[in-house]
Amino acid sequence: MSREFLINGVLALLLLAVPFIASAVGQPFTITLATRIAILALAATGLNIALGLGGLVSFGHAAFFGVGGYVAGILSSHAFSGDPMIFGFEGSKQMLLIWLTAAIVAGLLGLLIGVISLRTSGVYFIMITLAFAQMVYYFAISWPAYGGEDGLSIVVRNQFPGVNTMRPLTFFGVAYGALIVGLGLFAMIRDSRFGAALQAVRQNEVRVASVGISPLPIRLTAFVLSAMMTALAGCLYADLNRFVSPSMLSWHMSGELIVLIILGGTGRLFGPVAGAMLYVVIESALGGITERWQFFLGLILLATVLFARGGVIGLLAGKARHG
Amino acid sequence: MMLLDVHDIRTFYGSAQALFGITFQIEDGEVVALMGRNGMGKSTTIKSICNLMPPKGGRISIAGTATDRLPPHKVARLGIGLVPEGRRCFPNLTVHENLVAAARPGQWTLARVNALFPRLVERRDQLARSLSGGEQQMLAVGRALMTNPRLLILDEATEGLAPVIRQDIWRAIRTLKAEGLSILVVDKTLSELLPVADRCVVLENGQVAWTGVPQDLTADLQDRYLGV
Amino acid sequence: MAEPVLDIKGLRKNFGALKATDDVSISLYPGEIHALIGPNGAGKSTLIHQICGTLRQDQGSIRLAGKEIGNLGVAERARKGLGRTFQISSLAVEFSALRNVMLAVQARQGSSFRFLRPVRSDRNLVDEAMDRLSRVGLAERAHIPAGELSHGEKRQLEIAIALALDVKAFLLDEPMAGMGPEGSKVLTGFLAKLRQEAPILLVEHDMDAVFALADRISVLVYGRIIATGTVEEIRRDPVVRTAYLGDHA
Amino acid sequence: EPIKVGLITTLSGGGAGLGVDTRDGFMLAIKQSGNKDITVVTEDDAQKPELAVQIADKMIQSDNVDILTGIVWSNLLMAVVPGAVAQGKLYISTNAAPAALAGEKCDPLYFNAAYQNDNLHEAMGEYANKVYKKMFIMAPNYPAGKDSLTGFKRYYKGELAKEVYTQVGQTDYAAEIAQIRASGADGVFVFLPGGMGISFMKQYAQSGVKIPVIGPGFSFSQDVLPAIGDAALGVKASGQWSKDLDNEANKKFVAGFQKEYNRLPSLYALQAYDAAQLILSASSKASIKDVKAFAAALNKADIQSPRGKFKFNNNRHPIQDIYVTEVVKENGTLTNKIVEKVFTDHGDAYAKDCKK
Amino acid sequence: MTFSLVLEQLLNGVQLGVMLFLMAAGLTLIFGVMGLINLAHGSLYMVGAFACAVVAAATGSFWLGLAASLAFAAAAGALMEVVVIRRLYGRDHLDQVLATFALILIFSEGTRWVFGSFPLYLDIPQLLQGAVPLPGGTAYPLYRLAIIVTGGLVAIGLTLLISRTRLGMRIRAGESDREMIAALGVDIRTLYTLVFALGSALAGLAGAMVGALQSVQVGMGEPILILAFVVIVIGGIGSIKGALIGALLVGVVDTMGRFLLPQIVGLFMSSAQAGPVGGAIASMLIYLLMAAILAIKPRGLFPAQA
Ligand SMILES: Nc1ncnc2c1ncn2[C@@H]1O[C@H](COP(=O)(O)OP(=O)(O)OP(=O)(O)O)[C@@H](O)[C@H]1O
Ligand SMILES: Nc1ncnc2c1ncn2[C@@H]1O[C@H](COP(=O)(O)OP(=O)(O)OP(=O)(O)O)[C@@H](O)[C@H]1O
Ligand SMILES: [Mg+2]
Ligand SMILES: [Mg+2]
Repeated sequence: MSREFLINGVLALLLLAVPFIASAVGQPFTITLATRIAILALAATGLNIALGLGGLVSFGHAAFFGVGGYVAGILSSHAFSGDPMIFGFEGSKQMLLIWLTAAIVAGLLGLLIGVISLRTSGVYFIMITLAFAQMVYYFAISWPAYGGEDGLSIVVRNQFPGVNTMRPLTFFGVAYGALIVGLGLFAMIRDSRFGAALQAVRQNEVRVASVGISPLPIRLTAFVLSAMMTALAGCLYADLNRFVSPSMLSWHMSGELIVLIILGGTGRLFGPVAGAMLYVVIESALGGITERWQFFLGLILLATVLFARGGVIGLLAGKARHG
Repeated sequence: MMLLDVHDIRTFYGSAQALFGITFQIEDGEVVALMGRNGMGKSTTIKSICNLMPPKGGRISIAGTATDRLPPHKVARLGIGLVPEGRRCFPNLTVHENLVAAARPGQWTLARVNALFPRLVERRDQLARSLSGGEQQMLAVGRALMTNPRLLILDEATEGLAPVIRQDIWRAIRTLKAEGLSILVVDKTLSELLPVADRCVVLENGQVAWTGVPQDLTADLQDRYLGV
Repeated sequence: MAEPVLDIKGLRKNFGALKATDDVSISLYPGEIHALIGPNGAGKSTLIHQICGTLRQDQGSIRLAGKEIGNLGVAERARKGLGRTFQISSLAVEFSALRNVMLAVQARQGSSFRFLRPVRSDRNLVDEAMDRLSRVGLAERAHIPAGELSHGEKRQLEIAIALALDVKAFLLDEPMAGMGPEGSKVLTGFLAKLRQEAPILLVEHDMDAVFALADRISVLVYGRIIATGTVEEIRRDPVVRTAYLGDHA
Repeated sequence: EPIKVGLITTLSGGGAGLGVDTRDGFMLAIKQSGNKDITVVTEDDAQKPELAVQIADKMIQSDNVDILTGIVWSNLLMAVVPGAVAQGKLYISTNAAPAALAGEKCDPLYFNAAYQNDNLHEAMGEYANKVYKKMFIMAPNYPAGKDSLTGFKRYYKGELAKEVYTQVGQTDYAAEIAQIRASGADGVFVFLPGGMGISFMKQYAQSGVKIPVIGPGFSFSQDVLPAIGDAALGVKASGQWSKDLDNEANKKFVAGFQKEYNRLPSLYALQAYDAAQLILSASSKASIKDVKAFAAALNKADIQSPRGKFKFNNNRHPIQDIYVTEVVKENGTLTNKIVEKVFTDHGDAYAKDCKK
Repeated sequence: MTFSLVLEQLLNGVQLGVMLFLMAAGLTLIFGVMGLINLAHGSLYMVGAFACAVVAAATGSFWLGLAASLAFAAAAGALMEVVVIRRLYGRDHLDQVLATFALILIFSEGTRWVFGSFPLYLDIPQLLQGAVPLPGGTAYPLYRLAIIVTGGLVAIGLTLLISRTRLGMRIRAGESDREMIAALGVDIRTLYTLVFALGSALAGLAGAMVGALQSVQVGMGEPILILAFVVIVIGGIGSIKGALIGALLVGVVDTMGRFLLPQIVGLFMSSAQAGPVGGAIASMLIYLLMAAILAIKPRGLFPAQA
């Protein structure tokens, strides 16, 4: 436990320190990388609530990630162009308002998908969540109002009260802050009574029901919370790229989020962080060296599954303990 | 001839040691009772013999063949038939398929197993998943017999059986013994176990605490090692 | 006689052509141990499953403390006071023994939708769970993951979990199975006292335990109750002897 | 004076063939020029918009590139260009040319060396007027597909038998072919880029339906022809260039490409080749330090394009001739051959909206 | 819209279904029977298509290519099983997802490394070219009929293998408890390698046969993979009959959706909009179908234990 705690601390500090060092030595792009890591880690932390704690392998979380992105893109594009949306609402460029909207929209979508999907389990669940995400994906591709497959540009990054988000370091700060809050929420949920019930449901549903806890509401709540957090990351991601497109909704994205978690260590607090760091660093380092980078990325991922059970955190901190 | 020779084996679950040097032998045609309180290492010993839980130290040989580094299926083919703790029938196969999947040629055939457990004939095409506990237990024994073993290992094989059926199983065990099959048996019903056993091996905390013939297992010893 | 705590009337369940329970009526009175015996496959576990709701009955009523519970879900029935053990251990295998029990304590204490306080430091949960573990003699093994317990220890844990609930009636499906001779002896003594807390419907093949414990015995054969009576009556019943007991009488 | 060019293109995944041709065409021009001042950094976008943005940011912020180029796909271009020009970098498109960037939202720093997306479809519409009376038209259901059919209809004045939108990435076209058979059309216009086109043509040839197929040039470009095989023979397509155009620049390009890479160049290679030529020409006239001046130099388009005439419109998209080609077999290799010219000095429909 | 067109579309739907089944068959075997989520199944499909294209181009014989596709895919599958998959049976689905996702990357880039980025040429054999006339004046491609027949044969063969033979029983037993089947003396490791190779060979066969109708290129396996998963989930995992029916359902619904939806939508809006909107709904249709089926029958149409 304490060893994992130490590793988590080191990872958190490392992620925080790198952009400052980078900007000091004149490597501004590294800040973007670190921001990307923080955002992907947040998205994966959201998924980790459902997947790591609840054993709900959602292969459709890109839907929530992308919906977050589109909420950010649509609200800010309306605010920018001045055309009102529905109900005369003008859109907004305020991140806090956007986040709130994204969380609500994704929460409702999560509720809808969850109610239907949670009737199934195992591989059926994997596939039905994928199906829903694919529906959203195809909808976004062929729906012309917001760019369809071409996507939607956000001309100026949305605003966060009191700071200038166009400065890379500041925007990193916002993303990092969101990540830390997200991790805090994850830890809190994991250790709480709700978390205990959720983790038990993953291990043995019948047992949980037999002590008087209904599994479905527990799972559904976890799924919705998970969707909301991932959507929040989606908002940030859209702002980072100043662009959203259906590729944020594609099954590759869902797969990538899962990969981040397993790579880092399923169900571990800092699993998504470690996974995102490793993945993004490998991707950008290899991509610069060789055109065959995906081949080597594949080899590295493979080696991780085969030889580092429990992901990076598992490798460093040993087996997970469930107290 | 010596059928099974277990010498000083030490077995670990991860870093936790469960067996601390277990030694005993089974002769051809002998019935040995493996005894001890809950959690003393009986099942672990059995898993070690089958190489499902390979020991880290010591050695095991079956009919003279050392089993270290043999994969479990090769060990089984040396003549071990296992009825594991908790039955472990294949839930997604029917009763019939469970038996056929295990079959290896020999004197034990489907017909003979069915004669031993007529109940299995009634449930022939039902998935093992939906069998009653006792039916699963019969299936597990039948399945082990279908492999035509030289050494039958029964880990709590009568657990959860109705008294009449339990008598059937004990009767079957006695028949098997009379036919010269070697048996290693773990069971809590001493009143049935002791009369069939040729020898007892009593475990305590992963070590052999006592061995001897059943007659020598006095009430005093039973109280000490088994809490009876 | 007092009102029955658990009152089952005309329960039926068919699996295709098989009548797993066929018009079963059984009642459980305060303070008693009612043993349910019968050949393998007679439908005992199926009956327990129906009472707990893990299987839905085709017909019949189940009343607990005077209220119909036959159409509630598993969790709701448990909340109303059914404490059960499984014939084949069913535990949260990654959790320690302690956390398995804590989950039951938490369920009894109220809503699981609490997000703030860490369970680890929640004395309300830990102390009570520890207490239940010591009652079944598993206190020393509290921090071992349930999946790593030996077979017998898992059985003990099943009971500890049932004890942690606010139980009006215990349904124990072969609690002795897998316990060694000593374990059986201890458990027998334990159940004898437990009936003060709530009556027990005991499914068991260990006749020594049944004869020592039961106030009444019902015999289930092919889904039907063929006899109900005291230990002596059942022991003497010729049909029961041939169908079930054999020499063990 | 050194110039650093960032080439972002697709080198892995299903669309890699196009990116490889883009890169090779671009590098060929640099090599032929012998200019040592221009350095090119190349990276793979794996056809993912986010990755393209990330690479663009990296090239701008860390590699300090002066000019970006190379993106094949409209959706990636839309993700990268607004950010790049906002940071004061030049972008020269080697292929993608979405309407959005040609009209109102055009930008002084954004150039297109290929065409405007609608051009080749418009040319086919014009051509169809002469040859067919009733057309069946079909494209994938995404913005480029809709633009394609819109472009076609902008010039085609005959009767439409049917307008069909297929799924993006669809591989089986039996249902569409049955509709073609039943439609009573005397011509079929399809825009199905990449693998979709290959699948369609093979299945169409098998179906026994004999109605002639026409399409925009990139559906029958050199990179896909070998895979379609003889099923493509006789297909008419439009293009602003073909390898048999008779001019010096084209001979130099085609021969150079074949010598360097041992295969025939495609449309994508040509477009990237011209993009590189534009940079080379501008670099001799202006300093990259002064982006405005450099852009003005680019706008002169003082190059010998293998396609012949080449100049920029007010929206910095090409004004050029567009031809109809036919797929033929030359020495056992399938290739396109020019049959006629449809448009002379053709611009695009959006230029009038570009005020910047 | 004539009756014969509707009929032809129905036939197209059935044929697409059988084609999907051919692709799903190997997946059902590995996924349904061995319980392994193999995302790299699409890569084996690609290997089959490439092997067929290369050998057919070199020798001029499609049939040799077909044989090569079986051999190469089986070999690739066996290799994959021995080196990677074997270590994953005991693990949960997540590790399998990650490992086989990694395999996709390796296979795709590896193939591109060897064959370059351009699609390969593969045409259907002389023997199966042309169309057979159908009643009602239309014609139907002979090759597609051949695919239907092959799919049918594979379905029958697999069903028999899995449900009737002792081999099949042992494979299924291994799915639920590998340790136990080994303890009964069955060499489950080798058996699984064989099954995996068989499943791979079927993927390769599908790749070669379907590849002749489509574009043979890197990444061709991915869209197919998702469809194949949809098919076996609708049908009920582990059920070959389910996979067949699921495939037919998906094929017919997808084809009819693409054909009819734009026309139905056209009743409500202008024809210029109806195309894209109808097309958009059509592309979501099979996923809607799947969600609807699973919402009603959470374990698919033919749950394995039935
Ligand atoms: N999978 C496991 N992982 C870790 N420890 C285990 C595991 N299985 C058993 N043990 C431990 O090994 C010791 C011996 O267990 P074993 O199952 O061999 O006992 P046993 O004598 O068969 O008991 P029982 O009569 O209860 O079946 C016990 O302390 C148990 O907790
Ligand atoms: N889901 C099911 N489908 C079909 N048959 C079933 C199903 N579940 C149980 N059965 C059958 O119903 C009968 C009763 O089973 P049950 O488990 O209740 O027996 P039991 O009395 O508990 O036996 P035991 O003492 O051996 O545990 C058995 O014959 C069993 O095979
Ligand atoms: Mg044991
Ligand atoms: Mg039972």
